[in-house]
Amino acid sequence: MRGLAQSYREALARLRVQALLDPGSFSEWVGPTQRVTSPHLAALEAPVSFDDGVIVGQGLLHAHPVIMIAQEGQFNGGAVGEVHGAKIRGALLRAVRDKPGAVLLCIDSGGVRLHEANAGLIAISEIMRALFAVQEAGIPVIALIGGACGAFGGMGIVARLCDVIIISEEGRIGLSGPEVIETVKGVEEFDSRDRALVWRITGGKIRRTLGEATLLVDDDIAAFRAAAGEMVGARSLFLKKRGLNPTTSSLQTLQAAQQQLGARAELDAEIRDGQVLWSRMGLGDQVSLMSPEQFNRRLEALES
Amino acid sequence: METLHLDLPAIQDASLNPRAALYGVVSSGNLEVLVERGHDATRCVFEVQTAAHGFVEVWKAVLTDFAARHPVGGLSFAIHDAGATPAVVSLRLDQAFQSLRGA
Amino acid sequence: MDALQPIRTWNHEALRRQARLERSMPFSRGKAVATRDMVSLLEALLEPGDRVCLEGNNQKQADFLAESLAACSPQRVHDLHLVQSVLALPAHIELFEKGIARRLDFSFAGPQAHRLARLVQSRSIEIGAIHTYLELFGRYFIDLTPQVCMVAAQAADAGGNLYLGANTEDTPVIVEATAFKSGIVIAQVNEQLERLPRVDIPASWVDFFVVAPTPNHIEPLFTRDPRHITEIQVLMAMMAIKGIYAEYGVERLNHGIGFDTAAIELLLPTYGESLGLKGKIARYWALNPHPTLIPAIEAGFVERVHSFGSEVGMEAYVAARPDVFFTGADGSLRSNRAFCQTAGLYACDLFIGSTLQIDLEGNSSTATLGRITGFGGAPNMGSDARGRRHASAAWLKAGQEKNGGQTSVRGQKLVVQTVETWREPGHPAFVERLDAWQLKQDMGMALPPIMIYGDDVSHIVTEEGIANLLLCRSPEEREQAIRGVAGYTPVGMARDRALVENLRDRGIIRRPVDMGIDVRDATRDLLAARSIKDLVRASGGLYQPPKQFRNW
Amino acid sequence: MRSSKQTLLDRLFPMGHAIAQEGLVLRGWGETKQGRVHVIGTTDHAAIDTRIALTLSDAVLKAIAADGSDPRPIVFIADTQGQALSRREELLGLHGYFAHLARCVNLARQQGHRLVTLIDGEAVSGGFLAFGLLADCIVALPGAEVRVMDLRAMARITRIPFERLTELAQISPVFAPGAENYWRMGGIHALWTEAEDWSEQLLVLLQGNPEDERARLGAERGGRMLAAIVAQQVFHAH
Repeated sequence: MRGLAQSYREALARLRVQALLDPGSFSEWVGPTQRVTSPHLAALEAPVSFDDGVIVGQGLLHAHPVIMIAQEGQFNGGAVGEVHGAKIRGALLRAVRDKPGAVLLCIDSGGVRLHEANAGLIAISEIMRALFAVQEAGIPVIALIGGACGAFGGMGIVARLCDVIIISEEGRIGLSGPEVIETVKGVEEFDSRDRALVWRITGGKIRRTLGEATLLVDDDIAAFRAAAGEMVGARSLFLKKRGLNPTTSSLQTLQAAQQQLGARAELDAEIRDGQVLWSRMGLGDQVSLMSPEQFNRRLEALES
Repeated sequence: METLHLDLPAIQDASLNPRAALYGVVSSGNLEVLVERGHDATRCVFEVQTAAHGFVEVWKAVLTDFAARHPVGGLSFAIHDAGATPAVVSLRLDQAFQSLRGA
Repeated sequence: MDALQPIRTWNHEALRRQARLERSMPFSRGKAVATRDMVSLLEALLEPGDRVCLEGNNQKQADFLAESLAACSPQRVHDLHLVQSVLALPAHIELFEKGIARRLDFSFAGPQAHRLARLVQSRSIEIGAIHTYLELFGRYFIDLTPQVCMVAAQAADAGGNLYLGANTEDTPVIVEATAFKSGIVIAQVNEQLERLPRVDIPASWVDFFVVAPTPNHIEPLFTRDPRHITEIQVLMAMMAIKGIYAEYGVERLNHGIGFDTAAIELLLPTYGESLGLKGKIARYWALNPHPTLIPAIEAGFVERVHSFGSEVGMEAYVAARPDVFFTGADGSLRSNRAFCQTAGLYACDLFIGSTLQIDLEGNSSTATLGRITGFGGAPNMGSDARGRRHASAAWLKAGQEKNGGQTSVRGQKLVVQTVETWREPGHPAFVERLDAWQLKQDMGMALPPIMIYGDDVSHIVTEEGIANLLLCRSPEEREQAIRGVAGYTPVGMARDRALVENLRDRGIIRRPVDMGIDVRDATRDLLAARSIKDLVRASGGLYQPPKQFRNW
Repeated sequence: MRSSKQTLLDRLFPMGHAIAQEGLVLRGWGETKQGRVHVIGTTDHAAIDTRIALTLSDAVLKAIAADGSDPRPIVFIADTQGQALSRREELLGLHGYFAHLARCVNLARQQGHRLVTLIDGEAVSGGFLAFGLLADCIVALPGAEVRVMDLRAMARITRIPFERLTELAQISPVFAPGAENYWRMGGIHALWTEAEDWSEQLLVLLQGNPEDERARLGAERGGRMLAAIVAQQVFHAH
């Protein structure tokens, strides 16, 4: 039978964790048997999950020890609640102590879980602070984004705090979901049912184009594993090649980033669709048909 | 939420060496099932929390058939259900059991 | 002969047609009508009580003409009798609300099913009958011939020749019936061209055309995103392929449009191939160009496809596979609903589709309370053609089974219903009594709206197994065979377990394990494409999915 | 500048201040008994877009650069209805501007700047996450509205009846809007009242530990019982 790649987007978080790490190397912390579920969901008569929608633990990636954090996008949209957030924060704090080769953060989340919105908002702020501490300890945080929920709301901000973002074409990063923008500002502002448009605004290819994502990969767990492995294995080399070393932010690096973001914000008002950018860059209108490999190569050629 | 506790007689397969494991996911029309070692080798215990109300009889029928289909003595199954159809419930349980055997 | 008898005129219809054309003259230039003159033209030529066909199927719609008709003054245009396939547009409903139309003979009401039911209850509409497509087309030539038809075409030239594009659909049959019985043919076109790619309707059959302000709307109705196919559907598809297609050697067939049948299409090049079935099953199809058929075409399973209509995004792919599809000399798809329905009824050995409810006799219905949906094409495909004379292996085998193993004077079509026993919690697919009966009562209909008659159904596939109704020898066996695959629905749980086991021993009910199918193999990994993007890849970039189906 | 903001600044800095409004951003300095502090904030319930975020990060970076080895406290004034909702802003990557602003705030902390946030007006969701919520110490002024989403919208999206949410909000601080709820959960360190002398209270806040103690505070105050424990369980798990 013809085999297709093992889709990252389709896989549950547990399968992603198994397939991303070296076989049999993963051990979970505060796993499902401990039944640390959300009392807040239960109070609202909403279904709970044995792991509250996130898996944390340690394992090996190409024999390098890593800490793994993986959100389950299919449970409540991967949204962050009190327990969910605390598990992520605990794993990050542990990284500061244990000093693994890297933290892998598989984000698949719409942001704050509304059933426990206040706890979720504070938790994301706590995650941000813990993430800074990990980076200050010299440990890179690698975000993997390719689930159906992408990285939105507060988790979109968290994604951009990571040192490296590996994303698939199907992955998305943003702040407000298109449905929210359409509801508040009208369908003329953002037609959320135009899925191709949604992806031209927030999808993997446009994020890679803008330099936010480090690498675009196929929707294939093996491709994510290979990319993450390369970065953990020869990380300084890889980061140096790309001129990326934001693990420790300095005044100079942030001033440079300020310049760069300022220039982007000055782009003319025509820029309301990724296609306009691609056309101006000479990538034509066939961007959606380019494979990740072709696309990375075209962009690298343009960047150099 | 509706909860259901079911304790059924079952045959044990001594060659099974169950590690606790979680299958499936709590999303609309789906469920997660946590398999653990139980206390009594001649019984199989089910704990179900379900979002769909009024289906206790259907659950009992599905779980009873499952326990008759496989040697599940000495196992316990905890289920969080978000409105899965009986077809999905049976499939998940079968998958969970077969994975124990394979592991 | 009595010399005093007045001379009888035999061209009354032609004279009436002439009068209509003369009244229309101020509003047209030759055959061309300006958009702003369309309402005036219709008001001038239509007469109260006219039989009118507004073309529209579940795909293309003569939407501009429908809106123009709805904008006519009910003082001048009223009490029309609409004879058309589908009641799909809000403008169609408006015609009845305003009194422009009074009576309706149709096939399908999809999106307007709710509003139609309300019109019936408020007595604002008289429904003649709800037909199958072929039935309605047939009546166009017998007792429901349109006096005026309004159709949709892709393009016209200055003389009024029409090019119908890939979505030919119902146009030829409507125009044929109208034009040759002194009716008036009006076409809305998307564009006027110097030279048409091909002439599908000659200008001499066309009275007026108008370039519509916007191209006629077409929904990608047959596109099923493989993303949404469940493991249960994969399991049922495995059973259908191994337990029916392979068993009977089904080479000629039609599929419904749901995810259940999309799963079968996507399993042919993987599971079907692994069973060595290539070249043995599913070679000839009556089917729209479903994107989910692409992998099976590319794998060499599918040899020929004739289509009712087209599908948005499949144009370039179809044009690049002329050996498979029916295309014109210009390379674009030629579809035709009337011919394809005929093919589905007479030239196919199997129909398989899903439904919402099945009762204990095997009658199935998609009617639910408060909605009048109608039938469309499924009842034509999903019925045994009693007039069929040519034999095929599948048809003969099914006929023998029905006849207790003896060769009969005729074979039997395979009509398969594939359903998950519970559609969702609270909605069992198997019921003691169809909602259709209640609907008949509420709406004052002559018959309950049954989609497929139970005595036409040969097999029912559920996640629990396959029931072969051909082999049942009594109504009791038939009922238990249905209960025996009805899972944990109330109907299924009320089965006689001993009788069901007996039916299983006789092969009337078969479980996956009886067919050598391991439930664990039923994963989405078996699908030849798991996303729209996989389909694009399989087509070599030729398939161009509509924007709502793309997430890249 | 809006007179209520002017009044606030006068009450905070009776010894004097020089704070200019640039669009909806406030930046400048205030004088306290312990010396001069930077003041950076937003006003008029600003919807934070890329420009506002850039102006804020620019102000933080300039404060860091200006102080060098003698870092002064930074007082953030948060008044935001949340992030700007716009297709263009999403395309430009508003989340990235927020992340950049967060990095700048964190750099200030690393460099030894004491960070205090005063919520005056509204503090909502993404706009709040970007800078106010990252301070060492967060205070809500009287009348401050803190939330992710109002209950009606929440009811619509979660499909939980509004009445049920309202009822539960009486006993649980976990989802309903309100500064008091955030205080109970440890997300806000203090609630100031009208009667107090804010300039004196500010002095207290200018000293303190920069560690993130919010989870512990939430447990102590009984509003967030699991955050600290679960993080500890993960930290110590075998």
